[in-house]
Amino acid sequence: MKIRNKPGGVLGIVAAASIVALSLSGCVRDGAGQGGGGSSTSPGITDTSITLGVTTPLSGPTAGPGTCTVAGLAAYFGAVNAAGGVQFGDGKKRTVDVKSYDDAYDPQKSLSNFQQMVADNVFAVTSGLGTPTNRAFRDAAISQEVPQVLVMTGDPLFSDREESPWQLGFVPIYQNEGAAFGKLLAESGAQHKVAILSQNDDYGKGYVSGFKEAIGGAANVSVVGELTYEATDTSVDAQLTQLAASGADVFFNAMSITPLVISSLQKAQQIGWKPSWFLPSNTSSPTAILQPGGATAYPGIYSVSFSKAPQSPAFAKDADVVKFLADLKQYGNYPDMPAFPHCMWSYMVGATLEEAFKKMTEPNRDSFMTALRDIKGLQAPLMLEGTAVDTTTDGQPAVSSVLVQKYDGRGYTTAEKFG
Amino acid sequence: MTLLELAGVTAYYGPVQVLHGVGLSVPEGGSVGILGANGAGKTTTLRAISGTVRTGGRISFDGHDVRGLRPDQVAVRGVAHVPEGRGTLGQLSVRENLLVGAYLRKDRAAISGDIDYCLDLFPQLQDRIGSRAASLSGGEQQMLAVARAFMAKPKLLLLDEASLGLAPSTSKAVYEAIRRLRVESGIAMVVVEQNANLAFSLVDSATVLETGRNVLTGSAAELKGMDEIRRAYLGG
Amino acid sequence: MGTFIQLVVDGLATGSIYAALALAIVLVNQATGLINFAQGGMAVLSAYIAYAFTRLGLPLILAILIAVVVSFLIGAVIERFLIRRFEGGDPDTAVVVTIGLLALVTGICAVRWGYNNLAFPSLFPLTSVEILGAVVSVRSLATTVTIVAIMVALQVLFLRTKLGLALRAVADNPSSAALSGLPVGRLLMVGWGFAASLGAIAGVLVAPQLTLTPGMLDTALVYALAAVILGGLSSPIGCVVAASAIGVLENLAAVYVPLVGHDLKIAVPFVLIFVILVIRPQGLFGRKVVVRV
Amino acid sequence: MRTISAVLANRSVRASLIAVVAIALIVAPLILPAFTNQTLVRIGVYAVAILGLNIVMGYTGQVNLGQIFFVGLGAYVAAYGVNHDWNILLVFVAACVIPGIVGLFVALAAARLGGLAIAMVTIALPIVGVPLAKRLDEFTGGSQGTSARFTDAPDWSGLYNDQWQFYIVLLVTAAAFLLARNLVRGRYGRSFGVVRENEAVAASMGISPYRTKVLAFTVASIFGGASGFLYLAAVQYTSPETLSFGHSISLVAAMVIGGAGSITGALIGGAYYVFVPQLTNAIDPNLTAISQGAILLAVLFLLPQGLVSLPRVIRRLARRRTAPSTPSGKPPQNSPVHHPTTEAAVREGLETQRGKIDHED
Repeated sequence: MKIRNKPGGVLGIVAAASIVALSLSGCVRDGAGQGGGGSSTSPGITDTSITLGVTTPLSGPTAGPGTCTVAGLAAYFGAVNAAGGVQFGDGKKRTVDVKSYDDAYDPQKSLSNFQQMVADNVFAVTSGLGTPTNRAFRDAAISQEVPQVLVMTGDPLFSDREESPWQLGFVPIYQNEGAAFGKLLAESGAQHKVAILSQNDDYGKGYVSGFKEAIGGAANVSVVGELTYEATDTSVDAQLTQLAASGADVFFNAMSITPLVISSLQKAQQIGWKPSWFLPSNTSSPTAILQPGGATAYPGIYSVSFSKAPQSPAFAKDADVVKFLADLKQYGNYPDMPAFPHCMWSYMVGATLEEAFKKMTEPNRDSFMTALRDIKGLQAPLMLEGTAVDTTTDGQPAVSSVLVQKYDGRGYTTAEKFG
Repeated sequence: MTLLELAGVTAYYGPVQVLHGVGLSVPEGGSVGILGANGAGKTTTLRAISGTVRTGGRISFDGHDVRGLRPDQVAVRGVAHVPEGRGTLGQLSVRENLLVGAYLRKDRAAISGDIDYCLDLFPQLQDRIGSRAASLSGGEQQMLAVARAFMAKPKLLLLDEASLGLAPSTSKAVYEAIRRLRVESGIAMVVVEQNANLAFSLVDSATVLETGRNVLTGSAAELKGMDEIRRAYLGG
Repeated sequence: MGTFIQLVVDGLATGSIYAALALAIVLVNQATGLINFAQGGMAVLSAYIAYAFTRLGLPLILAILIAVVVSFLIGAVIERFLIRRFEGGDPDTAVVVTIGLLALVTGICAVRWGYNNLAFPSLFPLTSVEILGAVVSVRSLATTVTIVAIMVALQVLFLRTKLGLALRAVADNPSSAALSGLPVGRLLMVGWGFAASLGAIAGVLVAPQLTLTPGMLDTALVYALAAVILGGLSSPIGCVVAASAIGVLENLAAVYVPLVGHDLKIAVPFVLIFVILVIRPQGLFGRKVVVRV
Repeated sequence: MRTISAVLANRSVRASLIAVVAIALIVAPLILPAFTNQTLVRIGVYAVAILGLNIVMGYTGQVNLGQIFFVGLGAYVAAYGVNHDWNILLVFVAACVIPGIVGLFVALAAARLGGLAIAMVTIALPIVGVPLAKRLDEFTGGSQGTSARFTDAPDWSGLYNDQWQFYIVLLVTAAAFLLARNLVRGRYGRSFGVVRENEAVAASMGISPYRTKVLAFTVASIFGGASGFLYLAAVQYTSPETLSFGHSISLVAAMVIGGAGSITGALIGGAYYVFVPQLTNAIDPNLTAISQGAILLAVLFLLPQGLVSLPRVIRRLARRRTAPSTPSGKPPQNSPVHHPTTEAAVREGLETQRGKIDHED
């Protein structure tokens, strides 16, 4: 290829300049777009509508759960809007618009999307999936005083009010899930040898640290093997072979990749290792994972959850589930049975936001944050009995209570004790 | 009977016109040389015949208009082009190169006999029959290129600068073999050659090109006798 | 010892996934001289096509056969109407075109079938057998056997048939091959068609294990490329051996070399490539090649 | 068109044009909306990375699929420096030099290999870099990444953050482009070109292909590091995702689309890298993969030599329309554009025979 011809020089500069010119959309700086607080009206809210933004992976390897984070939210507010909108605390009725942006799990793009949202006059950013992508614009959100709330990351930083005044996580921090199972195990009284496999990122680390903390004082539980895998791996057979050799009777598998969970369930029984399993809330779907994995071969599959599983026959006729699936199809542009819990979670995010909207007395972000941090005991649709949204505790995300459940061959039942 | 006839042939590289109306006539079994300085359009004339350059004018071969055909379609009609730079298939072995040469032939049984003939013609290739073409010396590659063209059993062979980059003794040997090939097979040839001495050893007649036009055409004997030809091409 | 053998067997099974894709890459490279980054994406599309036909109620084997045929056509069409424009041009541009193709094909799969993991039925049962004290699933075993069979078939195609010779000649030097009467354009289409068909087989072989998603083969592509380079671009046998070696060695290194561990085991094939290429630039089995990439 | 070019060729016109562009660049951020500034800042970040890539790939012809590794490394080094309160100049120098040294070592080994092998070694950088960044969490913050704020506008400047960042990026980007321009137009630039075309010829001219490749690769790594510094200046956060392999591929695509072997092409490539995701988000955020693929293919199909060749193509079309027809009438019709052999032959006729050289090696 020959591009070293001279003409590039001058015309090239013209071309480069024209790029700049293209960007000059004629707008003159008016100082808006920076800062959103104050007692006046914030950007993104009018007397009839409010605009929410979601930056989340809609392409690439994490697009599966990513699309769910938009679909559930869009489904919830689609239904709400169809019924006329939300009655806000200031007495006005508004419809809720959801704008989504693809960040492909790239932090640089999520920051770019955030900046675009500010330019697009988005009232608040919500529901987006991913720790690095949410972290990438956390500082910018704080300095511009734009709410970044109910995001899908178990990173505790987002629920620390001192550090993150404009943030709030939604899902239980990973530690909570790990700890819930650890506690159950420690209280069982019997001797247990535990093998641990975890995803090599904050997801896996969170689960493991919560679990280890919970079994810290227990003399009856010992960890006999601990390995990691990469989220991009095509196989974890080698890890399972290695862990099987440890002779553990409990397998704590902090894994977020659906096909890998299925193949681990298959692989372990093939090599004759049949421990009790722990699986995280987002990879424990009875139909999508446990049945194809042949989970009934194991003495017990434990998981934690706070949401009803639409796939589970136990909830097939549940009113919440029926409405959720209908909304998802009609307003969320998501006709399939969701394979990722993020669809349910973002639906609950919608309910939590609606609650905050009802409580906010002024149409600005300060009032919204105050209202959002004042929700207690909200039983959002799809939530399991015994769990609730509680945004009043510093250091905890909107949902912090989880229930340990045991697989019964069809769905899950709440497990009071191990075994 | 005329095998190949070019009349008013033009050719272009992109927007640049290289040939401005070249004519050429090759009788069946005849051998015609194209002489000329660098950039005169010799190679382009061969490319015009084999269809590897955009052309205008008239090119007829064996009674058919072949201008505008793709190179493989021209080859099907019986033209084999030994291009400048030899065009051997470097990753393929010598034998495979020869088999590719015979790609169009249906007479499978005769192919191995012709390979033997080629190896007889160019004994150096005998030992290298399994080697990759890229590993051959320049002279061996040139021999392989000619042999591959012969394997197609063409009616016309286009030979472009077969002596380029070769030691004098090697190029002499190559031309020696080509002459034998011509005598024994009766294939017609168009020969482009910088070294006019070598060219005249192989051709019956020749044309001289200058900036894409014929400036002189005649029999080998006539041309050899002309002063300007001597001075320009024969080093005397 | 039991663990060791099991790790080797596991590695071979994983290696067979890489090998399946690597063979398609070798085929396209042998036939067109290009490295096709979209090979994995096209294989996924083929698997989705087979999936769609099984959903229509067709028997699995028939659905796969249809997918193989359709893929051939898709490959040929892509060559004719997209890649053809970049043949013989700057090789970097051609590679970037395949990158764009990968994005496009992945996007098409995502739009049509979504990002959910779809369960793809397996041709082979999910039972397992014991070999030398190691447990190996029949599925992995059958996959490996199929891949070896394809490998042999490819080797025969390239080295023993006139078509294979013509494909290689065109990849080597298209303009020169045309002078011998080879219909270059048609052969390039056939080459891409074959590679796409082979990709279809690779796709349906690994889809039951990886479950069908648009990005199913993204990671495998990197390993497959590594295997192709390591084995030598011109050798189907070489790349299958290399893929298996990569699968086994990364397992062993992860378990027995504490410094490596499971997180850095992906470095193993690359270190291997580096060492081997410094010693033997043409790869394990390849003949010395200069590639148009 | 031609007359405009002629005017532009005039030295004083040229100088004043450059002055106008320079002034425009300095004044622009003061009046542009924040988001536009932020976009231009990101363009600068990636233009520098692509510029480096262009030197090793476009100019020297060595496939490099690992450029993002050096961007990530530069960003990590910068973050480490900022969080340890190093002087900002020291941070910048370290962010360039450390990737440069790593690049040098990689190149010393990799430049011995040819063609695809070198590509494979460079693929390994981001592939291994991601888990390595996670493991070295003492320095990198592990998978949660690390934040480093050092580009908030100081109070005395009276500027908004985006304006301040714009000037930082403008300064470094302009310096990088001037350096690169001088490099490729000078002695080394010629060596790059010769090595790209034919290593044997280079050797016969007394140019060591090995040393030239190592130089080009090292320079590319330094530019990558500088780009990483700018990345941190613009994003103020970095994590293992920054250096993922997919982004490296996107950089290569952006380079080719901008125009390989062209300084201006690198800038256009940077703009492409930043604008296209924004554009596809605006089209439909659920169809980004499909639309990005389609845009890439469409651009290359129309302009195989990249966007930088657009003015040239327009001029050629204009000339073709106005030029008097050739003596023998229109150029004849047997010019199958899609016919590879013909195209190859044409190219061989006019240009150095790169393809042939490859085959003969």
